[in-house]
Amino acid sequence: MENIYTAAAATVLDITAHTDTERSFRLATDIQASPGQFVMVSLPHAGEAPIAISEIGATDISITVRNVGKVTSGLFRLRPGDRLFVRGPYGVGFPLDLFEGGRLLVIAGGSGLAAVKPLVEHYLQTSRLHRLKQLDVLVGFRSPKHVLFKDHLKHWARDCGVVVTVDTTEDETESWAGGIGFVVSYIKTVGNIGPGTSAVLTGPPLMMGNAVKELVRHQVQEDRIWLSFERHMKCGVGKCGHCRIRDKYVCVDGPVFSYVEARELID
Amino acid sequence: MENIYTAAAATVLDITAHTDTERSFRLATDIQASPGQFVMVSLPHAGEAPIAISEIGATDISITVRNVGKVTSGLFRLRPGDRLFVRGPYGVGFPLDLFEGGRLLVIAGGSGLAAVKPLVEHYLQTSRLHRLKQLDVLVGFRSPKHVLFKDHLKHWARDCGVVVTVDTTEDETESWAGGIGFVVSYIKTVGNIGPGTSAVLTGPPLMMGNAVKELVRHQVQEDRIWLSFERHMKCGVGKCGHCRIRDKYVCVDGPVFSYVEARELID
Amino acid sequence: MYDTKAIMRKAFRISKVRNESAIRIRVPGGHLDAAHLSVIRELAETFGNGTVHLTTRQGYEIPGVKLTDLGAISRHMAEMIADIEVACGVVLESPEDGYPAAGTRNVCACIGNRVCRFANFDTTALARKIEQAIYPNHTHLKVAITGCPNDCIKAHLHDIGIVGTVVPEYDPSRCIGCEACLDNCKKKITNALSFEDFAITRDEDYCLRCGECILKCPTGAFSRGKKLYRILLGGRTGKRNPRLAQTFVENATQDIVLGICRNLHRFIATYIDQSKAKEHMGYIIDRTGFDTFKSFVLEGLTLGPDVKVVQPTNPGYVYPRRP
Amino acid sequence: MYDTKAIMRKAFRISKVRNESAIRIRVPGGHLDAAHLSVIRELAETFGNGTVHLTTRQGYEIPGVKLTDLGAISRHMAEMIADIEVACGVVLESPEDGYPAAGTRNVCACIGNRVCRFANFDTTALARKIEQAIYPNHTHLKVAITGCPNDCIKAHLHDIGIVGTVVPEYDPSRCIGCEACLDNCKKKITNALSFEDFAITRDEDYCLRCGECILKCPTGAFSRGKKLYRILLGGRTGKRNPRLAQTFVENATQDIVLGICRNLHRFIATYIDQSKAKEHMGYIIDRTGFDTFKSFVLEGLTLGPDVKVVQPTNPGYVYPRRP
Amino acid sequence: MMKTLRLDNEQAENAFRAIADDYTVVAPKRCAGRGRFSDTDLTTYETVESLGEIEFSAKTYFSAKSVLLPIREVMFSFNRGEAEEVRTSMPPTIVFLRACDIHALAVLDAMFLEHGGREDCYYARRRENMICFLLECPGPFDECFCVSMGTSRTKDYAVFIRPEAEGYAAEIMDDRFERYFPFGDRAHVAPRFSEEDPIPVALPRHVEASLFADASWKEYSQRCIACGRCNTSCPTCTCFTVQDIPAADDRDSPTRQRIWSSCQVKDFSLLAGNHDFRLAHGDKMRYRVLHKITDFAKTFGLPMCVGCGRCDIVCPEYISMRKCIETINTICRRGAEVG
Amino acid sequence: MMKTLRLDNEQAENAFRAIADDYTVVAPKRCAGRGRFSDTDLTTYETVESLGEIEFSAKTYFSAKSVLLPIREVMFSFNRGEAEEVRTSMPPTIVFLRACDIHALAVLDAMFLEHGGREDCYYARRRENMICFLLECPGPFDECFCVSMGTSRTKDYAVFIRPEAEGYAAEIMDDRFERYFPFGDRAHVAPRFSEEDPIPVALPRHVEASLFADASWKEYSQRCIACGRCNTSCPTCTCFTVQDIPAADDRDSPTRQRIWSSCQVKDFSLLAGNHDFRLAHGDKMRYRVLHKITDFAKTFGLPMCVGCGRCDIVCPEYISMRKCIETINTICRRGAEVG
Repeated sequence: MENIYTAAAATVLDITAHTDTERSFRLATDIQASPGQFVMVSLPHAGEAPIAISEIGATDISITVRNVGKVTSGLFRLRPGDRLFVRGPYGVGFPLDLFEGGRLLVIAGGSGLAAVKPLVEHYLQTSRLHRLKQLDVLVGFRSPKHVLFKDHLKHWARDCGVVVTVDTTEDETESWAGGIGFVVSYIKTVGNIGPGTSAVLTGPPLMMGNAVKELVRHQVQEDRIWLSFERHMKCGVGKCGHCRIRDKYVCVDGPVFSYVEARELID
Repeated sequence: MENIYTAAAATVLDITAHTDTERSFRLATDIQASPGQFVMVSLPHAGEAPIAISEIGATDISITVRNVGKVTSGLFRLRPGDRLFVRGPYGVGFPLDLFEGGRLLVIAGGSGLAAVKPLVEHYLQTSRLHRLKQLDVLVGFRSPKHVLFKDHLKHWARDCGVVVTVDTTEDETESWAGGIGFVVSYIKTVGNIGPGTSAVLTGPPLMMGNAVKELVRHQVQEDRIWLSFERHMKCGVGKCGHCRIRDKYVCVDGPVFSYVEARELID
Repeated sequence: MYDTKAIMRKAFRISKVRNESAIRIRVPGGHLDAAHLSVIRELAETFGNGTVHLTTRQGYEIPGVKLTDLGAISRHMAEMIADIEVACGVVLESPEDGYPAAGTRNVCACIGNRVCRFANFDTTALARKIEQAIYPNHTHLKVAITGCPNDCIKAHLHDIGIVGTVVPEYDPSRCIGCEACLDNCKKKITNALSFEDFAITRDEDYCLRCGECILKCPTGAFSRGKKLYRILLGGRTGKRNPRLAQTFVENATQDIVLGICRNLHRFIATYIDQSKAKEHMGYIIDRTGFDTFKSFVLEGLTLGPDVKVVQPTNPGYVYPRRP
Repeated sequence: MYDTKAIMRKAFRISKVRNESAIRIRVPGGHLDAAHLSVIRELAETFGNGTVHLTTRQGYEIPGVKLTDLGAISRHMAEMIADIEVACGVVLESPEDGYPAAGTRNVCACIGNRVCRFANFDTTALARKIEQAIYPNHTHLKVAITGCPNDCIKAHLHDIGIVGTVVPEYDPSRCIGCEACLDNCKKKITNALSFEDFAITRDEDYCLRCGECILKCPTGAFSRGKKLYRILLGGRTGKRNPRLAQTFVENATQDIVLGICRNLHRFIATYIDQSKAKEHMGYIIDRTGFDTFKSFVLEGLTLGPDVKVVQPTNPGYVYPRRP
Repeated sequence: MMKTLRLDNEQAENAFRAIADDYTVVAPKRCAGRGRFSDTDLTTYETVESLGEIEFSAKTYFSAKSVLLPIREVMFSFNRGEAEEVRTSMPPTIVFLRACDIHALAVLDAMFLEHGGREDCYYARRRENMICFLLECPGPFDECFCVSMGTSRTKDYAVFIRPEAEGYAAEIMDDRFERYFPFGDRAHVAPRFSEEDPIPVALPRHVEASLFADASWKEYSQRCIACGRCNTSCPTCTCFTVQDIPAADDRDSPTRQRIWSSCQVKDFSLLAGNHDFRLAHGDKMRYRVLHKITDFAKTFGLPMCVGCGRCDIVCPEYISMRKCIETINTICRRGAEVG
Repeated sequence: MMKTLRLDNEQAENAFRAIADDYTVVAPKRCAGRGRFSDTDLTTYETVESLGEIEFSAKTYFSAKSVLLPIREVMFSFNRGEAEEVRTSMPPTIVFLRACDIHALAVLDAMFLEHGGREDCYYARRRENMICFLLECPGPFDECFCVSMGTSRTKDYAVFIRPEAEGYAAEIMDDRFERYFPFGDRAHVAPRFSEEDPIPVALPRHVEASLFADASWKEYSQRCIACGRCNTSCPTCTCFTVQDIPAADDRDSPTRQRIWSSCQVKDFSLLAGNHDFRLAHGDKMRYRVLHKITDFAKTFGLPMCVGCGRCDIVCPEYISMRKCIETINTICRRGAEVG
């Protein structure tokens, strides 16, 4: 009988430190994921946690984590060449078909950027650049020193709209050239938002809520707004019950939900 | 109205120390006492106490006291020439008439000797020597160093029988020539005791009790045995109630009682 | 099915037996008209298991009643509750709903001077006045009253303990110097009396005002002066840190006693840790500090010159806590 | 006219009111068949002033009875006394003469596990067994029983306090790691529990065996093991030197509890200061020393390996005595 | 000539006020809160200013003897080496007494005016100034045995006043007091005396020696606490002690005071050298009781005890004089049979 | 073919013993002293060896779900860097269940065998080896609402055994068990099922958004203590958490265990970074209750709650599932009217 809980070992290929508490790990694995999916990552002793895939390679994936829990702090002790356990991919990713030929707005807050990064990179592949009418990425961070994927953002800006804002520049020694203020307030600065626009949101619930309101005000259809949920998960396969919201399980029914579904997921 | 409680001042003429705690005080006074009577002696602040008269002079009396209470310790601070207050004489003394022409045995224990001393001295006066057929004095003390009136006893022995005994000679440096043992056991050593004998007893109740038994065994008549009582007194004149034993007041009905009376005075 | 907190607020218990409760009856000062015993028996036999428990706080507990019967029980008890509480001056809006609160526990009192020869005052009467001062109220508070410093009621383990004392008045012209007062005080109390120049001197610094010198005197040379009260503060049992109450106010009048009792709830309500189901007053004082407590509860009271206010040290012990 | 000491030995009071007494009724453990309430009411209304007092020791006191009626009262009470005492196993030679002794005071007990969810045993049943062990006896002795370390009965101010404890048995295979037990122990008790490798460890050195972990556990991973008793010694109130009882024996079985209770009187009778009307046991122990007490009361008892005997320090305070 | 009359309240109070102008009046009074126990009253002798203050119906806790024999009395002072008598004078004083208490005066008189053949001047001076008014007993009190003691009736009073449903009745025996009663209707007024004791008492005719060693006294030793209340409340106990007390202003001139003593309390029988030969409480009791019922009578021809019952009332241990006499009778009867 | 019969006690015990030789038998048992409160018993599922051990008349405090889903279960171990499944096997096991509890199995099956499209192998292996014997209900218990939930009747059992005044009655549905019952008289035996709930319950047809903000949950926050007993006693609660636990003998090779979780106790809804978005007890309750009565059904087509009433019985705060459903109905009705 298949055991849906056991995981396969994977080697850490390299590690990128974004900030003091945020790192990306590239893992050698044959997992074939689509943007928006996640994997369950295990470290013996530390346990297992769901982690968004932040980069999809042919024979590898990257995961990006903040050092906030038992598993992630275990990950932070790893060095390239070390092994961990991974299973997946899990969840339903972004509805790429739906976005095709349209205008896509990606709004991410903080580390939520990791979850949408494969989506952006999916469309920024030269072969796919034509598939969208327009792509804009709005990312907000707490302050300049919290900014993730700086090089990627710079790189993306050559092929799509990229707005990077910070809530505040106080207590920062670095000079800051981007926007200042909540990312939602920058939505109106991006042109061409309207009924045909698809939007992908990820980040803190409050930010997502405000972004939805702003998008609706710009007449974005509710069924074209997509949100990526973060939840506690113990299995990733719809058994442990932790990620349930009403009749939906984030692990198997999400983590990406259209706003039409999401608005029913009151918790 | 006569005040029976106020006392007259009297000057201390001289003081004789018998032992560490026993002294005689000779007081200038016109009190005319008969053997066996007592006086009430006052010292302002210290108070008043009944004290047996130990010597009767023409213009003086002596009192002999043990330093055991507030008044007596006050007396011990006096020097010749100091004044105290005295009233009396009180009480009924020895029945001299009854003794006349007979044989008299005086038995005294310790400081009880003071109370019978005037009686002995009454009969040892040259003029009265003939009034008794025989006089014997038996005195018991605790130990040689407790012996009182040593010189007097030596002096008396010239004219009457004198037996001085001590309970013990232990812890004594002085050599002891007298008897050893309880005074009662010496009664049998004195001859001529029988139905015609009068006896006078003074001292601790236990001693007196034993002496009475011994005398009765020698066929001394109960109405010829006389006991001198010691009692707490606050007035000396039959008012304060302290010295009452049944229907008798030691102060006015005693302190000398015949054994016929005394045996009813159970307390 | 049932709101346990609401049930407990009405002085019923949540029993270990499922769907059962126990009736609790307040008996301020532990003193009761015997006629109520019939009601209590009837309650026990109609609704309970036929037994009654005399509680640790001089009330009744009638076990084995059904939770479904609580409404009927409240109606059944209404007259008795009203009789007992209204006699204390407590205002009850609807006795047929049972007790309006259970936070302030039954005011305990020894039998006091209605019977006991040592008691310095009518403890029952004061218990009833204090009942009026502190009840009904939901905050947890335990008050006990004892007629003399012997403390038969164990005021020393209460939040507030009222100890009855009396100022002995001495008339030397009636003293016969028997020293019965002194001997007793020396043997049993604090040796506060001395005898000089044939008169007794009482040392105020040591005298506990227990009044035993008055009881011992065969001539009435010692007689009863003012009734004063020692207010003990901060006693408690409990798992972690049992500790003894200690003098908070010495020589208080009954007005001061009642004034302080009235002020207690405002203090508790202001400073209690709301996160806890019930926080005992002693712990609140530990947190706020004695001075805050003092200024709160003495507010509006006029203390005479003899009244002494002191900070208790509350000796006790702690069952050690794993670090 | 009346022999006051004989009257008091029969558990009647000498009232402050001349020629009056008060009836005292023992209620071991404070638990009573409600039917007796009618007898008590009748006594109060026939012989007393129509009121009853619930005493500081969970008995009854019926004030205002005439000393001349004591004989009639004893006869009137005979059946009730026999019902209550004989049920405890007490041998009464002639109940119609009233109580045969009053020295050992009524054995107090909280309501215990018949109702209370915190109680670790049936306090009423133990109270009745202890009543049999120590009554009738003329020596003064106060014993209290409390179902759990919360000590609602104030065992901490008794000569002997029996505190019910339970050994929590932990089955890790039933533990869901909710830490309800641990959180409660940390917040309210001694933090004796820790959580490592997804299982609870209980530190025996700190655990008070109050049993609250058992109550908190939603799966029964903690369940009730042996019932053991903590015996507190040497508490008292009183004018001069109130002090708290403290652990004397930890982890006693009920046999040990009863054995010690049976031995107490022999100790008291051997060492009491006969010159005193009543000397409290605490003072006797102060005089004889703890070791003498210990060897006396533990005589003939077999203590298991878990039983710990310790010398209490009895913290308290002293009202200063004039030198 | 004897005068009897009835007065209304106002008349009676007026008469009383006129008397109180000329005399100090001492009478039973209920003093609120003065009882030993909390919230109890004490009925005792106090100076009164109006009839209404007098408690006619209750027996006093203490007797009136302190009028004649104050608890403390300065006898004289030592003034620079001389004893100077302090002459305190008692104004003419009326004391309201029951028959038994009037009989008690004879005991005091015997002791202070006769015994030892000399008068006690302090007592004598007060006694001369004392006048008895009779209080009628509302029937015997529970503890009374005056009929047995022959003290239930008396004619030895100046005035008798009885409160009635309306007003008062009075009988003036002493002519000196007639002038205070110029009004009122003549009517038959005579005091009613107790005719029968609740529990009659017979005194022992002869005290056997066996009595002294009887076990009863050991029993009493267990009961009696030697508090002395039986003495301090007794109308015929007279023992006193004497003490020098420094004058407040001049410590060199102490006064000598006498102070009530009690044969029940400690040190009464203490001899010089701190030996107390009567320590057992039962022995102290026996000493007191025999004095009251036989010893005193042998000397003075009348029993000392007047049967007022106060010692029963005040005894905190409920020891009864009557029971004790009964016990003595039993022992003596037994002793007589055996002997 | 179905066989029905009556057995005397000895026959029944013999049959049972023969079954117990071949199967593990788990049934309700009254465990003396095992209750949470002192001197109380716990009726719960235990392995039994004889029919006499079975408590037929009381409802169990915990459900039988731990047979299929142990409270703690080792899933696999990390052995030198490889995850190795731990293959625990459950022997063929008979469980005595009431109708509602048999219906509860459908809920567990839906979750563990269907949801997410993949089977839980641990559950599946046990489920295959489990056989249901039916317990008849002695009429509805106070807290039951199985009739309302449609779970009061079942045919999904192998054997039904009912204790009778004398002996037992049995109905053998599964031919495999006929051989254990070679004796007994054929008689009509059929389980009686509850026909009516003490308090019938109707589930809400539609949950209004207004429900979520309703003040009722604040009230429940004051009452519910979030102890989780409603979860741990529930026959259909399945949430679990996963934890690595060091092996006692080799700390380098931890095992991964799963352990029952409860949506009521702390940390259930804790996100990475220590943010818990569902702290109020009332909110936790709403999360649980809506799952039981509507959310689960939306996914699986049958309500999760089987109306066994255990959550009512075990709640120390006497919070009632039925009352809560009624409250939800009221709010939704009100919401529907307004909306």
